[in-house]
Amino acid sequence: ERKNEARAPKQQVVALDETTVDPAVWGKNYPAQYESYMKTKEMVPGPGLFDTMSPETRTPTADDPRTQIMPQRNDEDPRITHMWAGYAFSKDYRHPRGHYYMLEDQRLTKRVQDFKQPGTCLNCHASMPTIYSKLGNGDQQAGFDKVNSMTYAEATKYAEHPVSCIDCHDPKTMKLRVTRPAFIRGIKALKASQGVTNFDPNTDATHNEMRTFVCAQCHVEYYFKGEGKTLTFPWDEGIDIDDIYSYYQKEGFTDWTHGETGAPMLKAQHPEFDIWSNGIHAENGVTCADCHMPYQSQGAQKVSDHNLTTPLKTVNASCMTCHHASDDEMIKRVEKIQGRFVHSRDQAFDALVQLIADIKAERDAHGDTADVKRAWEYQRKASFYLDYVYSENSHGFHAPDYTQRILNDVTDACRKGQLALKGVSDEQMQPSENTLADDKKVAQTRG
Amino acid sequence: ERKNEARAPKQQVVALDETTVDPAVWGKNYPAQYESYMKTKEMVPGPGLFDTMSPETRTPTADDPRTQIMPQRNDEDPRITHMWAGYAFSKDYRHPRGHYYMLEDQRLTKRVQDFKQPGTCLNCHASMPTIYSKLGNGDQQAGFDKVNSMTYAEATKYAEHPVSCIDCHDPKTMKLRVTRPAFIRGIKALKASQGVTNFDPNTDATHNEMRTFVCAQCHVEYYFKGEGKTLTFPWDEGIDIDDIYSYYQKEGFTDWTHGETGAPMLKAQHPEFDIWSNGIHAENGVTCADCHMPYQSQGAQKVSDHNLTTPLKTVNASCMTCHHASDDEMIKRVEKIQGRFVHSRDQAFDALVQLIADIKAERDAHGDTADVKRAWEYQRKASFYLDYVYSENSHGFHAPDYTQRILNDVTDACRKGQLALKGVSDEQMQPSENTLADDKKVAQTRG
Amino acid sequence: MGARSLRSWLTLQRVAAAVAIWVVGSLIGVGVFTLIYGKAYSYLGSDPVTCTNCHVMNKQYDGWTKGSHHNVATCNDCHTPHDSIVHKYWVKADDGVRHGFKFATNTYPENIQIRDTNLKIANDACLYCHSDFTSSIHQTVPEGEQLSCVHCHRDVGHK
Ligand code: HEC
Ligand code: HEC
Ligand code: HEC
Ligand code: HEC
Ligand code: HEC
Ligand code: HEC
Ligand code: HEC
Ligand code: HEC
Ligand code: HEC
Ligand code: HEC
Ligand code: HEC
Ligand code: HEC
Ligand code: HEC
Ligand code: HEC
Ligand SMILES: [Ca+2]
Ligand SMILES: [Ca+2]
Repeated sequence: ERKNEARAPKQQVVALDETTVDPAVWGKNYPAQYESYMKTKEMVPGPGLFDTMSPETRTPTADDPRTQIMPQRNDEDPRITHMWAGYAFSKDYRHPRGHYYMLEDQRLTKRVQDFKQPGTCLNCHASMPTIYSKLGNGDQQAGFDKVNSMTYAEATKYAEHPVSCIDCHDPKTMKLRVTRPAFIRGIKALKASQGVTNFDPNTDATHNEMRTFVCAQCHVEYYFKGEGKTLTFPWDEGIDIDDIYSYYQKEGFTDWTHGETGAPMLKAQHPEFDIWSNGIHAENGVTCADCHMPYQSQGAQKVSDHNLTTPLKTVNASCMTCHHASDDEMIKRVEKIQGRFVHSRDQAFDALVQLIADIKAERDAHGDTADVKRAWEYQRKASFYLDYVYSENSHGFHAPDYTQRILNDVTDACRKGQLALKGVSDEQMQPSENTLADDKKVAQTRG
Repeated sequence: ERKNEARAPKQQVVALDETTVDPAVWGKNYPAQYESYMKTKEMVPGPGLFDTMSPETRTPTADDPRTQIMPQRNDEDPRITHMWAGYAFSKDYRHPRGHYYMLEDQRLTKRVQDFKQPGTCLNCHASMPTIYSKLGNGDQQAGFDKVNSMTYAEATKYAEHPVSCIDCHDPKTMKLRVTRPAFIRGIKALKASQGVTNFDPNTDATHNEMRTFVCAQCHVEYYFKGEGKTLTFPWDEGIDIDDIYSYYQKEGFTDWTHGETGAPMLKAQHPEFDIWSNGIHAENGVTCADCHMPYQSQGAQKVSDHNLTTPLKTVNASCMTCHHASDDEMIKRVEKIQGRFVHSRDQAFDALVQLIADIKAERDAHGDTADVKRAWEYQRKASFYLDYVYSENSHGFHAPDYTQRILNDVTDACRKGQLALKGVSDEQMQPSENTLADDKKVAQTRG
Repeated sequence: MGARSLRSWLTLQRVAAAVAIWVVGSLIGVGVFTLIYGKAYSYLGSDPVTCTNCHVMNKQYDGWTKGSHHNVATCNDCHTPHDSIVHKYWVKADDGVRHGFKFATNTYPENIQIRDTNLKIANDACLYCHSDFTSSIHQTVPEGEQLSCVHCHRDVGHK
């Protein structure tokens, strides 16, 4: 019957299995998907006012053969050097170029060249299933542990390709799958915090969830846990930023010691999934693939666009099946959200930089006084919260009011830190009775 | 048969003209609308977590015959008494009860009983067209000026009804119309700031715009301009809060002098239209009437529900024309937005109260020093911005991320004011180069 | 229906109507009443106009006449199963009696919302006509699950 034809297998030109890591081989069976997948090489700027795709040409050198590279964000915005003082990110941090470059960009960043990094980094920058297999003798989890415990220099030798077909698709059935142990553990913990126990995404997720989960293997906030440097997603208490911060506090985790103030710091990285989870699109089941991999007609077939980039290049296909507006109007709406984000982000960022300057001045004058230590706490929280929305790459679009709410926490914490240094006590800055009462109601609206 | 009723013309039982102010008379022709209009008397609580309809019973007294009344917001949240210290609002401020009570509640509030108010107040609390006619000898504008120049006690004698059919409908054609000179002037100025000159809502507005404009006659931020106490909407530079604040600064307007700090203050009132204008629903042409006056089938007829209240009592009719979710799910979405709003609002509010306490302490100790005067500027701005979203009655729903952005401005200004008192100079708290550069981009996304 | 919506649903008018119908129904039989007064028999036909025997279907009918499928699919092409004649008439009867009863008793919401079972039927219908075009995108979907066409193409039938 016709309904079932839908799943009739494509004719297979080559046989694919768990050892087929080269996307070009998969491309023989799926030329349209392969072709668009290869387009992540092209670095085409998008139309948005806050678009970040602006590659610069450079003369290749012996240790860095790249002829094009994205501008240094530390030059673009020197506030970064203060926020991340003493940490590798303050030396080299750029906008992403595209999936095609993920392995090359990682190998060549100063964060790897000038600093010792663990193999853990590789998990999100290369095609991993075959590496896990090899290193774990067929056991993915064992391979994962092995990668994490190696040095980056060692581990990267095993890598041949950036994220490839095999990372997201089962080679036999083409079904979506997740292949990263860190995600499998993380999502299980997150679902448990929501009352769903023993969740295994590869068997229990809906197909629609998988259209987000394949991306959520990498586009998430993470840290390296313990001696084993195990890649870990901090979702055990939930996926509101307060839950995540509380998790780190209980874990007693610290990424680095701040270079200008001495505070024990946390770094946040690209929490696209985390923030999307708190937005209205997630609430409506709108997935990453819906916007970033819109269907395109290719002759008599529909195919998912595997050129992962800003959806503003494809607004019509990405947005207009659900929204009704002109392309320009749709882009304007995104820009308006992003403009508000940039306004609040800058306000919060200036406050953070001023807090850092104040702590530094106080330390230089009087050493690590009790007030400096109190200010550290404000800095640690403010910096993590700001970083969380700064390192998220949608400029606030994925969850506009949630992102703004986080920025309010940042501004408040920075300024309180400054006041603490002026001798204002924590009691004088405490939340009022009304706030404490409202907090209980607000808690009911979360999750 | 029922199907045909839908198109049947209305039969006119009584003739209506510009003198028919009694809604009961209009109700003879339009019983369904009248019936729902009268329901604003009922004070039914809505289902939302942040619903404010909680009338209390009271024993009527000689000068106040009300048997039911909404709780005092000053008791609910004592922070109000600091925010508005020295102003009538700090003596009596309640949640709205409903249109049925607008005239009675105004006459009986302590803000009128214990303070001298101008006739201007009446413009939004009574059916006005016949009053304007009478006082202006047929000239609405002249009548309006007259009302403004009277005392409230005088003016209110002319009032017979709360807002009535004639305020929004042309009695001959039933077409929507606006009847308030303040709105007609205000919207003309606003449109001019957007490049549309000589706009007259009664002839140039689309029908869809009118579905918002009838409400925007009253649900807006206003002030009493000049000696004539002319009711004025501050929209000449635009309807972003920064435009409005800039307007007041140029105007040099001040509502009152703060009782605890001596700062020159501005009061903001119910800017529902103003904030809605900055939200995604406005961008999509979704009007006040769409949500607050949903169509209700009466047999085969569609009738606009004239029971103006929270749309959460009618989620299916109010929202599901456009959205697809269960009633409960839809209410949860609203609550989530409101929860985030309450969180940031409380954070900002606590900061404001602490700023006020600091200024007061400083003054008590040293008088109106230069730092106190600098702190006043922060207080004036922060208080107006907070009031603007606090006095707006949707708890952030009408424009979630815009409202949050305003709150970031509040938190920043309060804390800066506190720092100023500690001797931190304005230069040390200035926006960075990056912020100034970004501001230019952000400006492009506005309006 | 949650407790919240139940509260707003239970207006005096509706309760009165429901009670009245219950009385009438117990005398002459709800089924027959519904079928005749509510014109539920309309469900058995296939002409879209018969659906508008109930004015509550007008909005969808209007949408359909403006929609992209006006010339290629009638109501029943999307709202009744294509797999077997028995299933088809079972669904028609089920919907017919249910909707007829609700129509007659005025107990349907202002904005009608399709039930999950009927949404599934509509989605099957999409695939009935378009499975060739969508076979490629379907290969990644696990057995027993279906891509929800309506997730993106909500408007095809009615706008
Ligand atoms: C294996 C890890 C991994 C997975 C899985 C992954 N990404 Fe990425 N993604 C990256 C890395 C690493 C980069 C940065 C590459 C660079 O610029 O060097 C990136 C960059 C991007 C960019 C920025 C490109 C640009 O034009 O600026 C987008 C958009 C993106 N990914 C979307 C997605 C989406 C959507 C999915 C899921 C369908 C996904 N990614 C899955 C790791 C991953
Ligand atoms: C959990 C997944 C994950 C891990 C682990 C990870 N990355 Fe990435 N990385 C990404 C994603 C996603 C992007 C693209 C988004 C972005 O640029 O923010 C990215 C972007 C990058 C980029 C390009 C943009 C930039 O920052 O200059 C570099 C370089 C990079 N990562 C290096 C590293 C290094 C070094 C490590 C280990 C210390 C690492 N990554 C660990 C996911 C990961
Ligand atoms: C409703 C549509 C939508 C959904 C769903 C969505 N995104 Fe986005 N995403 C956008 C838009 C719009 C931007 C902003 C693009 C711009 O500024 O040019 C963006 C930006 C990004 C960027 C930065 C791209 C760049 O230009 O550097 C990344 C990475 C990204 N999204 C990943 C994801 C991931 C991962 C998910 C799922 C967890 C996701 N997105 C879900 C619409 C969406
Ligand atoms: C980062 C994750 C990711 C990678 C890498 C990836 N895909 Fe996909 N692919 C997807 C998603 C998501 C879909 C949509 C699947 C769905 O909804 O069922 C998809 C769909 C497909 C489909 C089904 C038809 C279609 O276009 O929707 C084919 C075939 C396919 N991919 C082939 C490939 C090939 C070949 C490669 C490598 C060149 C590849 N994919 C790499 C995520 C990925
Ligand atoms: C599969 C459906 C779908 C797709 C695709 C989609 N959206 Fe949405 N979008 C929604 C839904 C659902 C909402 C929530 C409001 C509603 O119920 O209509 C929404 C809300 C919005 C809002 C208002 C909420 C907010 O956060 O301010 C904006 C703006 C928006 N979308 C932009 C976009 C853009 C830009 C794209 C494409 C890059 C896009 N959407 C793609 C379904 C979608
Ligand atoms: C003539 C002025 C005026 C006009 C026009 C007006 N309102 Fe009001 N509205 C008021 C006043 C005054 C109150 C407070 C009455 C009270 O509680 O005493 C109020 C209260 C309300 C409330 C709160 C009721 C509750 O249940 O809490 C809502 C909702 C409302 N109005 C919506 C609207 C909408 C929608 C429109 C346009 C269709 C509109 N109003 C037009 C003056 C007006
Ligand atoms: C521009 C229109 C407008 C003007 C002028 C106006 N009001 Fe109102 N008033 C409203 C609206 C709208 C509401 C309902 C919304 C709310 O309560 O915030 C309201 C609510 C009220 C309420 C009930 C809630 C409360 O605040 O306790 C009182 C009392 C009141 N106004 C008194 C006055 C007085 C006194 C004046 C003059 C000093 C005045 N109003 C001027 C529009 C106006
Ligand atoms: C605060 C403004 C306001 C007041 C007061 C008001 N109406 Fe309306 N009325 C509206 C709006 C808005 C509509 C929707 C009109 C449209 O979209 O064409 C409407 C529609 C109507 C319609 C057209 C049919 C319908 O239901 O949509 C009638 C008849 C009507 N009103 C009668 C009355 C009567 C009688 C009164 C007094 C008892 C009254 N109105 C008071 C704003 C108001
Ligand atoms: C998209 C739907 C929508 C639109 C459009 C809309 N509102 Fe609202 N409004 C709401 C919701 C939802 C609430 C919150 C109700 C609650 O918390 O119970 C609300 C709350 C209010 C309140 C407070 C009601 C109360 O319970 O005290 C007033 C007054 C109001 N709106 C007036 C307006 C005016 C005037 C406009 C047009 C300028 C407007 N609204 C446009 C949905 C809407
Ligand atoms: C006449 C159409 C219409 C009505 C009625 C309507 N909405 Fe919307 N709503 C929209 C549109 C359009 C968007 C923007 C996203 C999009 O394009 O779908 C939106 C967006 C939203 C969003 C996401 C944006 C945000 O601000 O976070 C929420 C939540 C929402 N609506 C709730 C409601 C509620 C609650 C009601 C009823 C009280 C309602 N809407 C009534 C059309 C409508
Ligand atoms: C007897 C009057 C009547 C006729 C004739 C009628 N409908 Fe309906 N229909 C209704 C009512 C009443 C509802 C709302 C039921 C509810 O909300 O529970 C409804 C709801 C629906 C729904 C959505 C609700 C669900 O159960 O999924 C669909 C789909 C539908 N009708 C299709 C049709 C089609 C197709 C026809 C013609 C073959 C038709 N209707 C003829 C009265 C009718
Ligand atoms: C091309 C397919 C198609 C045709 C033809 C079609 N419908 Fe639908 N119908 C749908 C889909 C899909 C939905 C679900 C829409 C949604 O969820 O928003 C739906 C929903 C409905 C609903 C429920 C209202 C809702 O928004 O959930 C009714 C009633 C209905 N249809 C009646 C009809 C009638 C009557 C006709 C013929 C005049 C018709 N349909 C023709 C696809 C179709
Ligand atoms: C009775 C057969 C039939 C059914 C059932 C049907 N379609 Fe179609 N559909 C067609 C035909 C024929 C066309 C005409 C265009 C073509 O294929 O060239 C079409 C066109 C389309 C188009 C392109 C036009 C547009 O609106 O953008 C889309 C999308 C579509 N169908 C989706 C659907 C969806 C989704 C459903 C189920 C809700 C559905 N169809 C049900 C036969 C059908
Ligand atoms: C995630 C969103 C999404 C889903 C789910 C989806 N589609 Fe589409 N569909 C699209 C987009 C986007 C296009 C336009 C592609 C293009 O031509 O660029 C499209 C195009 C089509 C067309 C061709 C329109 C034309 O141009 O003639 C048909 C037919 C169609 N889809 C049917 C379906 C059916 C049947 C399903 C369910 C199996 C489905 N779609 C599921 C997004 C979606
Ligand atoms: Ca981290
Ligand atoms: Ca004011």
